[in-house]
Amino acid sequence: MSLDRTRLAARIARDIPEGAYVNLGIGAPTLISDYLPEGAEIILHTENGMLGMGPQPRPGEIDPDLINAGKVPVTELPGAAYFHHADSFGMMRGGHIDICVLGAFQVSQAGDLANWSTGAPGAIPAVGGAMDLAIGAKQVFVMTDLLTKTGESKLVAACSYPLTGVGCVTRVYTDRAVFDVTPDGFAVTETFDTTLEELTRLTGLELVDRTHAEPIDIVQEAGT
Amino acid sequence: MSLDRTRLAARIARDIPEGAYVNLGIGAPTLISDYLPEGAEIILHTENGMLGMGPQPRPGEIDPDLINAGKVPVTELPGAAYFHHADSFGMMRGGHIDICVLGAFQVSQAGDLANWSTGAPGAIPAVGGAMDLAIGAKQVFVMTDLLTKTGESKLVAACSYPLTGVGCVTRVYTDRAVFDVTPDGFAVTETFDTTLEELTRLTGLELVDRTHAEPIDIVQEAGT
Amino acid sequence: MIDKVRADAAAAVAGIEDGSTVMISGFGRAGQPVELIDALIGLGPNELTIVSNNAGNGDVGLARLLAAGRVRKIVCSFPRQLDSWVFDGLYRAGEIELELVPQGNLVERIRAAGAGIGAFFTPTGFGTPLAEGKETREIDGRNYVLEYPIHADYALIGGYRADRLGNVIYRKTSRNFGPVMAAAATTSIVQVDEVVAVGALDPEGIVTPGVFVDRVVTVGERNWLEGGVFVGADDAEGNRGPASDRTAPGPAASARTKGDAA
Amino acid sequence: MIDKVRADAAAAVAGIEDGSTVMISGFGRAGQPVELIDALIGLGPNELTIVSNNAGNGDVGLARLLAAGRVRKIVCSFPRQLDSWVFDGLYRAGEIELELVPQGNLVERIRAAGAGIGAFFTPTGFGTPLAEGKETREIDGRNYVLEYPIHADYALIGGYRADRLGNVIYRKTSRNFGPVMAAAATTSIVQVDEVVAVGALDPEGIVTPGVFVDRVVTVGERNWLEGGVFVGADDAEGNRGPASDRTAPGPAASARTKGDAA
Repeated sequence: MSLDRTRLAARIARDIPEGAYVNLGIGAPTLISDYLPEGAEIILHTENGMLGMGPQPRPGEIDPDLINAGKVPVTELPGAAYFHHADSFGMMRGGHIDICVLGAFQVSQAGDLANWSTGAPGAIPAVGGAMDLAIGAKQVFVMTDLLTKTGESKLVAACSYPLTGVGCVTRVYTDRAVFDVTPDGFAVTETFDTTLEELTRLTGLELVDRTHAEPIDIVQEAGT
Repeated sequence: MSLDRTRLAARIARDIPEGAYVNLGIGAPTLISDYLPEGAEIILHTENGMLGMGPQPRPGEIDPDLINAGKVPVTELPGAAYFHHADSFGMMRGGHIDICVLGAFQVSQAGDLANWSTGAPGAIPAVGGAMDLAIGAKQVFVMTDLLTKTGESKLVAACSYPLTGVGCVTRVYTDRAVFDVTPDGFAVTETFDTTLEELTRLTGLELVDRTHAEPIDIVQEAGT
Repeated sequence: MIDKVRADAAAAVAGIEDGSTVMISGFGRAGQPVELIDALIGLGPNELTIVSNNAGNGDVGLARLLAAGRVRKIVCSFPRQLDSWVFDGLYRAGEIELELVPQGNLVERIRAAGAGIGAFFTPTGFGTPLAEGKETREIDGRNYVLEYPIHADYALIGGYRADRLGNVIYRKTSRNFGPVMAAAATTSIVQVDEVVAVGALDPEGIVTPGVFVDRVVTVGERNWLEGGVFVGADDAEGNRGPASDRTAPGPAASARTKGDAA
Repeated sequence: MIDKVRADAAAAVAGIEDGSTVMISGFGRAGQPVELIDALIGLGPNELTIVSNNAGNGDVGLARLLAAGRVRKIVCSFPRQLDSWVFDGLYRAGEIELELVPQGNLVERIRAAGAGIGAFFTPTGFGTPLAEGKETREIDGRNYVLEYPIHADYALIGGYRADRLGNVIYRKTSRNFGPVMAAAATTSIVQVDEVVAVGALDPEGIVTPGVFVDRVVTVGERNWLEGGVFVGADDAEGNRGPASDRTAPGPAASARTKGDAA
């Protein structure tokens, strides 16, 4: 059975270690915060100037001065800190955020990410902090369906949509499987009620089979 | 009668308007703070991270965490603010300090300043924040004796000592006269018991006579 | 005596002219100086270039300035939002120019202006359409794009408290672009809930020192605060009480919805 | 649970190796992490590159590290001071390499390392011997020098208070290089007077957020504070009482002069 959004969020949450500084992108990735292990201290960064972001407030307790990058009201956990935008993006660009999780239109097998524009004529472009997150975080996780609504693979040989960042994606979590970006292309590490053959057919890509490999501690692997 | 150090400090203090943000360099320029007009609010910056610096504390009230750029204990006035070094030098480099007053080995008629090194072999070089102050402040005042101890003019056609900054000096206050740096070279605006002829002889430079001109509001003139 | 406090928002924005470049703080509605923007609309200059992270929300503040047709060009990172219908309409009609800048480059370019940096190499945007035509360079094995400072004639900033010297503090994530813009504009204008006595702000906690601020104006306390204490709101616009109450006009309702007033 | 607090200064500096680049905060004695430096001397690595504004004062802290012969090179802006006799001797004897950097370029290069900037054009130093051989460029009629980031393996930082998450505040002008260096080093180590509970530091006033900090150690309160209240000292080294008392050895005098102890 493929994973729905919430189960995918829960799956990603399992790979976020205690002590990590994490930025959860606008949209589906924000669901992940609901599944972080109970009691584990994981510190959420929001690029509009905060570390230690907490859950949404109840009505009546909303503080319009306290919002996340999606402009949704949030709360402050003990140990939180505020800072201005230049400091916040320095934190991102400087490689201090351990993990960010972003949505995607396309991810190439070289790790290129396209998630801000379809390049459609007449569309109003908006990029926000996506490019900074993509190139700044130590680990860039993508959370997405494997296929578009019209059945095309979001994992591609080369992105046709305008890029967000070059060679920046570490791992792609989809409803069908988890893919690591490797020098040999996408490596499948875990499947959800599908097979390598089906994934190969759906993506049209040569895939590396790592479904039986020992799990790799990815934060250790790529920490700088 | 030529001006001694304290009278020269008092003379410079007269040209610092209320509301100015001022950095007084290490050494003689720090004397100026004793002569700022009573009751006028002039905000002193120290490049090690403070605006609103007050006078030296009494013994017993020294706070080793609160020092000026010369590493001398100082105090905090109401309305003071602390910031880190990158912010402090951004403030200087970005042109936010209205006036700084520096010492000099030499000032050229193009406004070049040499005040950090005589270039003597074997001397230990140390530059500190001098280059940032020289190029950053809106107005750079130099406070110096006109002549070296061996009788040579510190006002020169071109500096022979290593430069601190290029074309950065606005005005030179000496024990003998006040000189503005102009496109036509040094203009004498005020003399202390001397004559233009004597100053010409002492400096060996062609000087512009502005001793009878209307005083110019220099902060207005060069404010950006 | 230094006194940067102006009598009202109109006095605070005086001098902004046709063609001025104006930075406007805020991320969405948080930290957006709505009262200063309203005063700018009242003042009337046209052909403005606006530098702001977004391109307006709903029909208030920056959106209202856009709707009034005063803006020739906007430099921002994220114009398209759920509630950016005013900008969307102008853009589709070809009535506004857009310079789209990745958010981190936007704020770093503003910071560079304030800090006297002539240009800087940033990794953000390399290999993307937003770096097209820009100088690039490989440094220590990484690729960078050269970006230049963004200066402004004026900055309109939403702060929390200030003193007459222009020292400013902010509340929570409304800090965002404020401190950076204050340093990048020739004239920086800050609206706050309250002006406090000199010395009342903790010198260790002042976020924007007065050296960066030219004018301060009090616009009164926001809905979600009472005497500086957080009392909460029922939506992100700062409204209080059941939604059904908010359409009722009258002084009481008006006072409660001031954050949403046009 | 995140706990960055280490048992003592020796545990805090563990891992610093021969050849490491180590940033040391402080401006003169203010903010200089003397206890961490002493622990580094005890640990024993050689051939260090030190990045710090000055090159040591008196015979303590950085000066003691230099005197111990552990430093191959120092990158700083102002080595020569009234009390820099240790450095002066080493320099004249050709036993230490000096890279002299204007102070604002030094701190901006450290900031660039922490903020992921590849290089930047600064006006400071243009036309001077300290820009010799460096790339220059005229931008908008002004001349600039291209400067590159300074990274470090470790940063040793003198803070005031911290929590176990690594959030740090500083006291007055001892803040100086600390927050900038914390972001520029792979491993940042902060000594503080006191570790406080998570939540005890005002989120609006945290100067170095924990994301930049790897290890924290308590070294006890300085002489001029009692229970966090300023009580004053009689000299800039933090000594209290008449100068004649300070030469007398013994536990009481020792406690009073800890800031000056070797």
